[in-house]
Amino acid sequence: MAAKPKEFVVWAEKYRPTKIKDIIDQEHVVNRVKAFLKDRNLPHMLFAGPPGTGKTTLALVIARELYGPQWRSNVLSLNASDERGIDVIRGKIKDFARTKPIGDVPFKLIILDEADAMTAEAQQALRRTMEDFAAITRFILICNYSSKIIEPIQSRCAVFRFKALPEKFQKEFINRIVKGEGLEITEDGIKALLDIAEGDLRKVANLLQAAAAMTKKIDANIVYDVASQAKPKEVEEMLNLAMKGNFLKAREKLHKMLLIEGLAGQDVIKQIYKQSLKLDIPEDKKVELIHLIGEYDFRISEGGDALIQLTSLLAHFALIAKKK
Amino acid sequence: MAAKPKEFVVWAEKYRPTKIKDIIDQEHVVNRVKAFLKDRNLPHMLFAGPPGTGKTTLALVIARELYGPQWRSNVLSLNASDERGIDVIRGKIKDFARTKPIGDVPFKLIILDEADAMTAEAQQALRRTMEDFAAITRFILICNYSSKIIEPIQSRCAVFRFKALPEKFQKEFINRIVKGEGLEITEDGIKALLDIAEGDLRKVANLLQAAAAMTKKIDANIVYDVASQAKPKEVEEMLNLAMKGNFLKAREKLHKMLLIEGLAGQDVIKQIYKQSLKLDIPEDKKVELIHLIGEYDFRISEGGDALIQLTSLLAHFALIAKKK
Amino acid sequence: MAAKPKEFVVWAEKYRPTKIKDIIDQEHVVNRVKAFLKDRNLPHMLFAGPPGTGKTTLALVIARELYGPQWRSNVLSLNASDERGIDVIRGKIKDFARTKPIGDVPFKLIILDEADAMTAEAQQALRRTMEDFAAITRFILICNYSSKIIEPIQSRCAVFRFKALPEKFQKEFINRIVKGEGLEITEDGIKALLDIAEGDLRKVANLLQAAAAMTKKIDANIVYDVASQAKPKEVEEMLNLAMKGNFLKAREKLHKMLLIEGLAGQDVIKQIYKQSLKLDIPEDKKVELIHLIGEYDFRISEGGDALIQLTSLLAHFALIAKKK
Amino acid sequence: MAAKPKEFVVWAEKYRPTKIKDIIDQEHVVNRVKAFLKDRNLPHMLFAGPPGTGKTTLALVIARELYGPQWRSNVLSLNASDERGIDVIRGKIKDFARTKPIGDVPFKLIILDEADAMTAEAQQALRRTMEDFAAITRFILICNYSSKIIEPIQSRCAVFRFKALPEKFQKEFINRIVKGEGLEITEDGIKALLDIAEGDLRKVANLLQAAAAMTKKIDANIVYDVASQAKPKEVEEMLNLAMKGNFLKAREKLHKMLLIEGLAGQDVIKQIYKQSLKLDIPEDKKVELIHLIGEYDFRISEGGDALIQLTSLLAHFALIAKKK
Amino acid sequence: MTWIRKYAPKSLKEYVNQKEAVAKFLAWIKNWKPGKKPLLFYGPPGVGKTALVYAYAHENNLAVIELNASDTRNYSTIRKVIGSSMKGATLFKKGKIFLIDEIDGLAPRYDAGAVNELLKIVKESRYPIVFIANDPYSPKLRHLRENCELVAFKKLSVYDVERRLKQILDAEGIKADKQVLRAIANRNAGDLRGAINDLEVVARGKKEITVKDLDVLGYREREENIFNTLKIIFKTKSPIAAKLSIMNIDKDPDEVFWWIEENVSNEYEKLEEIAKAYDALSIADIFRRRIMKRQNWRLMVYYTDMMTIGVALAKKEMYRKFTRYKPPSVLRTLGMLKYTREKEKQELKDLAEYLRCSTKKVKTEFLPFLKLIYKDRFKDK
Repeated sequence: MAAKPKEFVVWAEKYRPTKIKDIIDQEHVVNRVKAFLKDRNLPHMLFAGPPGTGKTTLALVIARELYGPQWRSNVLSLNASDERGIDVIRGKIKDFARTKPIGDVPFKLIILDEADAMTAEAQQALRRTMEDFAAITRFILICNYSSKIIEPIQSRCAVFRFKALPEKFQKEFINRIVKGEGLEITEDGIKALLDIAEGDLRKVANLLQAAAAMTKKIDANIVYDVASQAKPKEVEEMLNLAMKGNFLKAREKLHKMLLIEGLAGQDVIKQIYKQSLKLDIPEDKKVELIHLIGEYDFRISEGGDALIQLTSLLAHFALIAKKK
Repeated sequence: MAAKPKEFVVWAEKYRPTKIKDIIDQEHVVNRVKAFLKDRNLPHMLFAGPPGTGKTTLALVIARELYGPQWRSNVLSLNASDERGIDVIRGKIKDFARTKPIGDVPFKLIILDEADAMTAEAQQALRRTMEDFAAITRFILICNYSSKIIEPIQSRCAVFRFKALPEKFQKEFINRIVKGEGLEITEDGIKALLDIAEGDLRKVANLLQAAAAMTKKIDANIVYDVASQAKPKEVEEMLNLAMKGNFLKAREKLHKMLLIEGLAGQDVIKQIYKQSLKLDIPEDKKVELIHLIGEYDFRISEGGDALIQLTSLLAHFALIAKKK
Repeated sequence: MAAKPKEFVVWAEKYRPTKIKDIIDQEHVVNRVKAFLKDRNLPHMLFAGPPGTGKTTLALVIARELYGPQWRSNVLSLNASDERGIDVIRGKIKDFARTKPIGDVPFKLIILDEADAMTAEAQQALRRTMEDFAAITRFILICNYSSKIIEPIQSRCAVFRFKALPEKFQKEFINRIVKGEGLEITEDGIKALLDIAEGDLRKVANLLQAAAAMTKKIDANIVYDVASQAKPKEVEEMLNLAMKGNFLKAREKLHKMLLIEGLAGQDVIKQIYKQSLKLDIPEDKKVELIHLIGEYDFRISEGGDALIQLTSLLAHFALIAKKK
Repeated sequence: MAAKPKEFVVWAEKYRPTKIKDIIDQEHVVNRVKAFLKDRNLPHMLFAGPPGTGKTTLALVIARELYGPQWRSNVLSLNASDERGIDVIRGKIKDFARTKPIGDVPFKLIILDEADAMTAEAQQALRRTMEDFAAITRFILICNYSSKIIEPIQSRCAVFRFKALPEKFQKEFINRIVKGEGLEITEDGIKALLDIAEGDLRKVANLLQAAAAMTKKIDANIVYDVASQAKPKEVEEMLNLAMKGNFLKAREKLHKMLLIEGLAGQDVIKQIYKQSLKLDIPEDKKVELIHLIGEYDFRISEGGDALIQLTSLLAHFALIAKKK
Repeated sequence: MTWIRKYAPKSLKEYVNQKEAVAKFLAWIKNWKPGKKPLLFYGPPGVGKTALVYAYAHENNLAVIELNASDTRNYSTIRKVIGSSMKGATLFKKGKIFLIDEIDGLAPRYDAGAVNELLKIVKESRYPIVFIANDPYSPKLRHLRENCELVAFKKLSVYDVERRLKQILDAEGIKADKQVLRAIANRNAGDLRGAINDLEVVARGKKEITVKDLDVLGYREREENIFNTLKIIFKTKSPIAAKLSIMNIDKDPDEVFWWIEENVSNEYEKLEEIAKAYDALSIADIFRRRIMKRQNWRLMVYYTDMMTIGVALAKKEMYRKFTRYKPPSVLRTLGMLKYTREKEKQELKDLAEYLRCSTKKVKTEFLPFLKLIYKDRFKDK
């Protein structure tokens, strides 16, 4: 038998901070957490915010800071890819909470990722579980939108809001990986990453890893390719063609994107949306266009034929441009 | 081992009235119930009305007033987070209904919350139990709309309709908590509470508690923040910008709400809906707006891209304002 | 009992290449794959691209090249749109991975077709399964749009993008079958095939087989007939009638297509779309028409009655043509 | 409705051929089928074509020719438009396929009528079912539109296209009934039948039977008379009322059709569409009407309540008629 | 003891109306012998289906062995309860009657195999069996239905109900206004049990009751409410007023919707206004469907706003007239047809089988002709 195949390391894990001082941004949150850690007493906590802004990271950091090296035996971490029928959760939590915490912290920690993916019913049951085990456990619930967590849970938690990361910190993170992996990246490559990741550091790491699998020299083209996203430049050109009345040429470009490059209609329309904001046309026309984009975005998401629908959208662009 | 962590008290429970004289509003219902209590004789009852109007509270008050301190042994209370499938109705509930009451009241009480969430099948299984053990057990069924309860059950109950609470009473409740907890609250803070809670006292209590965890001085900003809701003022400004033709500024505001503050698209559109009724435009255009907002709300909840859809909605507002 | 019934041979299978050198086009993909095969070590792979461009074919070729004649016992091939439910998938994979690979390759191969048909949840579970069995299996995931695959999976895979085949190669494939089966085909027959198949070789093979069941001499008419597609010429005539204001005649043609020939509304509107691009009318009217087509395509895809909706579309065509 | 089917004799059933030599026309289809029958080996088959062209008849004939007198125990006949839900279909097929075929044909036969009424999803499941039971069953799928059958099924079937019957053969069928029932028919009576039936033999039989219920001597007048009596005149009357501005009466008629007679909304709107084409109003108003019908058809197909949507449509009709 | 128990009929003399059903039942039970088809009683709630069996049993000293929806009814429990008591004789009674109540309340998952087991028992039973259902055309009852003789129970007349209420009050020694009893009877629309329950709520422990005592039922409030709501919607031009008009109403929005629909053309006179109001209703309806289909309750506000604000703002000017608002004819018709509908469906299915096509095709392609060919059979249409 041949050698064991190489282990595959996911960069999003590899570059995840493990100490509280390494956490990027989110100062207002981190400061409150530090205060709790000093007391060695935590309330239940609810971390809410966009993806890739460090919520899970902070939760794991808290675990490490609280329990030190044996943190794993004091922490139960569940996420959406685990079974989360409430029965399972309850069973696991029960089993986990039954044994005493190891070390001097009087409670164990349960981290529940993507809590807003749970149905309201499951959350109701979770609330009950939180109460039943309140004396010996603390929960950190992680979600994108706290408004999707039922109130009885919210009112039992200290709520922390994570904000999208400013570009400055995203670039910092990109550079950390680029150096760590011995890559090269162009300015527009960075821009492309920021454009697609929209403040999500996990996405940044994933995209970089996928791009690096193709080449060590990363530029915008490769980033858009591995992300399977429409290239801003091509979309811009297409829109300009349509606006200048060269509808047929515009349509050809569209055909290419959809049929030859195989992009998904939804990804193309997202880029159209972004580009149309930047178009050099009178404000009122822009308004009309954007109004339309919403309509077409919906049609495509409902299953309309992407080619016909996007062509129709281009037709609108042409029409609106012509109307004086 | 360190000290046992402090017990966590939920205000919605702490401030729930326990005596019939403390019940806020719902005079027409309370008077009838008082009459029943005086006789120590209840019919089966069906409480219908919007959430947070005191239905469950009244049911529990009845239990206390009837049985005094040992009320728990004469009352079975099940709500949506309990199993209420047909097997429970045939098992647990029937068993409880069958045994004799303890003490001097000749019947026991079964409270079924959110009875309209029970399947028609489960309701079917309930009807004969209600009738056969009526001599020793009374039911209080709680629901939003009595019409969701199958007819044969309705014809076995006295139906009571709860009304949405007038602001006056909600404010009274807020003040009770504010005083009880030694908080301060501004006028606009109260308004914000009323705006979000929409007449639901439980929500009021939960929100206040969450806000108080941040600061003892509560104002509108904090309330909207803890509720993770769009601020009416900001949304109003955004809409006005759009209606006055400054679409780009409006869009910037939207971006901020969605991307920086991390609000859910659905929460933003909810506030847009509320504001739109107050906009200074001809009344008959408002119908058009409501239709539009509903359409976009639907699109977003169907998975449409929140940013694109809401921008498109703003564009629509701009267009409507311009026509004319 | 009589003899075992004769096997029905599907040409799409019969003419599927089995060796890597026979694969048509997709050079950039094939070259990377060859490199992996030389090392006898594969990463997980994600094949993305339009239907009928050779993704499944390449996956099977890889299987054969890796394991030789006993490839079947080392390869598990699942179709996500059959085996809905990740539990089923997981179960099968577990059973399959439990036994050691036969031969000298240290891992087994799992081919998962139509992976983008899986819900995000199922994909999450799949991700975990991929991790759990990483040491002893490799996955090839096949999909149309890689953007519909969740990122955590994408970042674990080498992504390969398949492009739609240029006409040249499609014709090559047509000829291969035509010769192999002793058929005759006219020039316009080939054109019709290309028109309908849109770069999908599987469709080409299926269409040819169906046509050959009718006659050995294949022309455009037969191709459109067996494909149950609207004939470009008829649609063109119908549109011209409508544009000339002869709405009733146009409607008659439509009736014929839908009721007598039994064409589906979506197929007719697709042909209308194609033809309207070629209409000899001013650009701005064309744009208007296409806009309308988008609207009606959506309605039909949502379940609108084809006859009613298409008649309404024709009526609009007539109106637009009349407007000067 | 009032009676059990046994009490009816329906000629369309009575004159349905039971032997392959009696099948009228469809020569190209019948010849291929004969070849299969001689081999006693069938592929899966897909019969596509307009109503009343003998698809179901041929399927039943095949069953009889294959299995002889015990055909019923070897054939399962399902109608997809009634047996919604693939689970039901699957269940029945499973039960049916479990037992061995009786006689010497090594497989059983499943006839699935109106297969195009199944959703794409259900068809996917059907495909799998076809595979699972391939060794011991053959399927004959019957549909109007083969393009509504997903490709994976089509490519597993031998596809047979049925065409509307030429006049010659329709006349043959008419004569067969005329003789069988001892009727007389004039030349123009036959012509009238052909005119109305449009190649649909089922309609021919129904028309004849209804005419014969009036008199044994059938001429054109009677045929047209019967046809117009059988045609739902209510829609026409309803439209006339609406166009005359008598909205309330029109609404009443609508209620009667939908509520009392239980007609489907989609069928009624189709009738409205047909009738409105015949209305004696200016062309541009007609276009407006058709446009409206398209809009409301769409709403109904979205799941709108037929009653409310059609009432709204009538209100608009009344309004348009009034506007001069 | 609750009044509904206390005043359950002990004999056929005390039993209210249902003359046809009673006659059928008597004819059946008096000639009953093993193998005879069992009866299936059906009809709306509170009209005396169960009561008839008990009244007869009481009068004739029979034991009633009952299973209802509050019991688990899978095949093994059925076998246990019915099967075992089928063998033994009773000690104190002359005989037995089996009563399987609420048979339409069978829960497929929990009551597995019920119908088959019951059919078996029907064949071997030494005692008469009566089944009871509100809706006998529930598809799960098809086989049972085909093996039973159906007995229809009708809604009771207001007069019937009123008379029975009077008897009860007399027995309790309570005086009452005539209007009170009329009101209670009306409110319960043919449901005697509901009426007796209401009466007990109102009258228990009193010496005399008047119309004012009805407040406790929320009776007047409920009826006035909807008319007020309609008045606001049709008269106001203020969106807020229209929106708030349904806040405290005791009907769910779907019902309110049809009330509004019914009265649009009752209030508005201009076609423009009617069309506009229907536009709003049509859109409201689309929202309603989306709510149901996707369980997306967020859309509730748009649904209710469109039907209130949308209809309110459809008018140009307020009509200064008194309109007598009517209850929705749609709901009334649907209520009336509920049972016959299912029956027709079944007949359609049978025809479809014979004609080898779908029920839809039977309806569109055959029925119009069948109606011409077999005129007598379809006379009732």
